[in-house]
Formats: sequence, structure tokens, C-alpha cells
Amino acid sequence: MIVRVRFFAHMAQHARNLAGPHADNSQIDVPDALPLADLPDLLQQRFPGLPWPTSTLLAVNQEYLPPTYLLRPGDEIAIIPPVSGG
Amino acid sequence: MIVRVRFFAHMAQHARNLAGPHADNSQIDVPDALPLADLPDLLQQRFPGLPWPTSTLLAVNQEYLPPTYLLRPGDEIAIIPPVSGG
Amino acid sequence: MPDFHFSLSTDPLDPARAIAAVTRPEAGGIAVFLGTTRGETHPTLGPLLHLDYHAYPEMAEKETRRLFAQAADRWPVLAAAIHHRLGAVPVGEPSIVIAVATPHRADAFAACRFLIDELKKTVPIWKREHYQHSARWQAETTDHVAPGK
Amino acid sequence: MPDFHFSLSTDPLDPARAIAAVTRPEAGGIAVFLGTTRGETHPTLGPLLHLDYHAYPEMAEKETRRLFAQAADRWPVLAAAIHHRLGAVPVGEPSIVIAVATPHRADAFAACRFLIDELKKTVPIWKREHYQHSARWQAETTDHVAPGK
Repeated sequence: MIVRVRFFAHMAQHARNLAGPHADNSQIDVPDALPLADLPDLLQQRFPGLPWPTSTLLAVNQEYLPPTYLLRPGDEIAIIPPVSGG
Repeated sequence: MIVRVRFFAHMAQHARNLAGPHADNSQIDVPDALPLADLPDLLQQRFPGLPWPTSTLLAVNQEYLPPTYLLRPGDEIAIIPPVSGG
Repeated sequence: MPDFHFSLSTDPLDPARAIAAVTRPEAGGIAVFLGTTRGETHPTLGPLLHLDYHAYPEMAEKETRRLFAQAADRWPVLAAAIHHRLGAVPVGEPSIVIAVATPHRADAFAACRFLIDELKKTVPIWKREHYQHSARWQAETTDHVAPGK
Repeated sequence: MPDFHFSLSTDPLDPARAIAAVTRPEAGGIAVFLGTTRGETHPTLGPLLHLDYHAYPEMAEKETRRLFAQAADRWPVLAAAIHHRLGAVPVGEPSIVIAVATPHRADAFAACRFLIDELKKTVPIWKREHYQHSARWQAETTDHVAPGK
């Protein structure tokens, strides 16, 4: 199934360098009902060498969700490295 | 000796009502070296019926001073009812 | 000693002026407090129309500077400003603006909070509450010593 | 639910606008926080020139509204405004303005402090530090999982 994956900050920069100018916001084919917890490994295979801060969080459809969430077609998953707004 | 005594807020209004338009800021004759602690009684005799909030403080020359302070000629004593700025 | 800016004025307060007075390149946070006249209705005196502030100006400045010096001792204050309005302050308008700049935000909040809390305890400024049917000094509503005592 | 005003913009922030957005006749206190770009010098990268803020805008607004709802549950908030600047923010200028109005001041301070503290933990906005000799994302400077892990 197809989901959208978005990267931010230095992760976005590295994703573009590794896989082209739109790689920070692109559609990706993943197994049906993939648990959110399994997405990081899959992304690190797709983007070898992508830096991954230890406290990176995952959001689905603009909301932080637990790792047990099962992805659905069309979900927008954001990879959120440590934030630094304010 | 002569000192200056200033009243504020409702005490000023009452002092003027009791003793004339300048009574909230006037010169008063007091015994030499009067302890600050003795001034309230003396003022309540001079201004009979003057309302006196229980937590009124005394300042001398724009500074809160302890009751043991001995007044000097020319001191400006302010009678400070509970403040309500801010 | 860091910069301290104090003013008493019957003009409406401009928070932007207090903020500009404390803005520094070394600042990471600026905490600002505005005390505003809260509209309320007294059961017998009717709606509050405005507050009327009076000061013992020479001492108000001296005492506020003393509080600022205490704050600057306790927190790494870069600059602070306290602007208090006198005379009539209508409902919804600020009677006081306090701005404090520090390198880090926790100190700005703490010092700003300290300044307003202490100012309300010791700085010689008094408000008179003007309700529709009557006016009274805030200080009148506190306990008084028995007459003749 | 009380009023909440949120904006992301590359224009310079105007604290007076945030204050006006929360001013209410029922307010007794307005607490305001400005986070400003602090000038500092890195031992090898040189002086900081500006910070460059990027957001995941749709989620930044959603997440900030969630924090506001939490604040409104805990304190009697009349209105709040959070304006965050994006793009380059030079030294001394604010990247964020938060204003909170409540009937009494302690609640305004507490809610304002809560909003900035929580925003810094969870709202998806990132800064890139532009030094004279180099630029880097703040997030780059944190721990990373080992490559290949």
C-alpha cells in the first residue's frame, strides 16, 4: 500500500541528497497494516545512511501516535527529529 | 522640632477633612528624637477620628524604617496605608 | 548593575515601549506582565467604571529600584522596565507593564513574577475603585484600628 | 473554549498584536513571553548571525492547539495567542510571542510558562543556526542511532 513520508530539518536535507529533490516528501510502498514501530527500519533500508536522532518521534496525519498503530493506505507519516522551536 | 508628615489614599482625604486642605502634607511639631513607634499615637491625637488601617507602615525620607528609629528635624515621614498598585 | 527603566505617567501604557527598553542581543527570553483593570460588578455599588491610581512618586521609584536590585541579585537580569500608569485606568487597559530580559527564559519568568508580587506588597501606590454608584479607596476596605485606640 | 489565536509567518513579530488579541475586560493579568535570538559566539563556527526556523505547519498548528486546550483545562484562560516566526530571525529579534490573559496573574504566568515549555518539547518546528563560518540544524547536534542500526 502507498503512504506518504515526510522528513524535516537535517533529515530532509539528507533524504534529498540520498534520493532526489522530492525525497523529503514522497509516496512510499509499504506492507499492508505495517505497525508504526516497524517503519524506521524500513526507511533506514530505503535511505541508507540517513541520520536518525535517537529521540525521533513519528506522527501520523499530524498527530503523535503510539508505535502499535497500524498504518493505513494514504496515511501521511512525519518523521520528527528533536524539535527546537520557540 | 519640626518634621513633615504626609498622608495618602483615604487617610489623606480624612486628614484634609479634619484639618484643612494641606493637612495631608504638612509640617508638625514633635518632641526631639521621638521614636518612630510613638508617632502614630501622637498623630491620632492631632487628627482625632483619622482612620488607621491595622497594617499601616511608616517611611522616613522615602524608606521603610524600623519603629526604633529616632526622628530628626526635617524628616519627611510618610504614613503608608496598605498599598494597592500594580 | 543592569539597566532599569522606571516611569509613572498618566498616559496610556505602551507595552512595546517597555519591551524595546529591555531588548538586548544577549537576551534569550523576555517575560512581560500587564496588570489590567478587570471589569466587575459590585452587588451594591454597581459596575466598576475605572480604577484611579495615586502614588507617593519619589518613594515609589526608590522602592521599585530596591526591588529591581534584589531581582538582579537573584537572577541574571540583563534589563528590566516597570511602567506604572497613574490617574484613571479604564476597564481592559493596563495599569502596569513589567518587562524583564534574561539569557534564559526561566529566569525571566521568575524575576518578572517576583517584581510584580513584591511591588504589590511594598511600593507606595494606591488605587481608588470607581463604581457606577460610588468610589472607594482599596485601602479603606481593610481592617482599621478601633477609633480612639 | 476560550479564544486562541495562532500564526506562523516570516514577517517580524509584533508583540502588541498578540497582546491586543488576548485583551479582554474580564482579564486582570496578561503574561507575555518573547523568545529572542541570543547572540553568541561558537568557538570554531564564529558569531551567530541568525536562526532560521522551519515548521511542519499543519501539524504545528494542530499540536499547538492541543497544548492550548490542555492549558485551558488547567487554568481559567480567557484568551491566548501564539505567534511563531519562520525563516531567518536575526539576533535580538523575537522568534515567538505568547500572550495569555486570565482573571488573576498567577494563572497567566503559569499558563504562559506551560505553553512555551511544552511547545519547545513537542511542536514540530526546527531551527538552523547560521554562524559566520557554517550553518547547522539544532537537531543535528543531538545523539543519533549508530549508522546501519
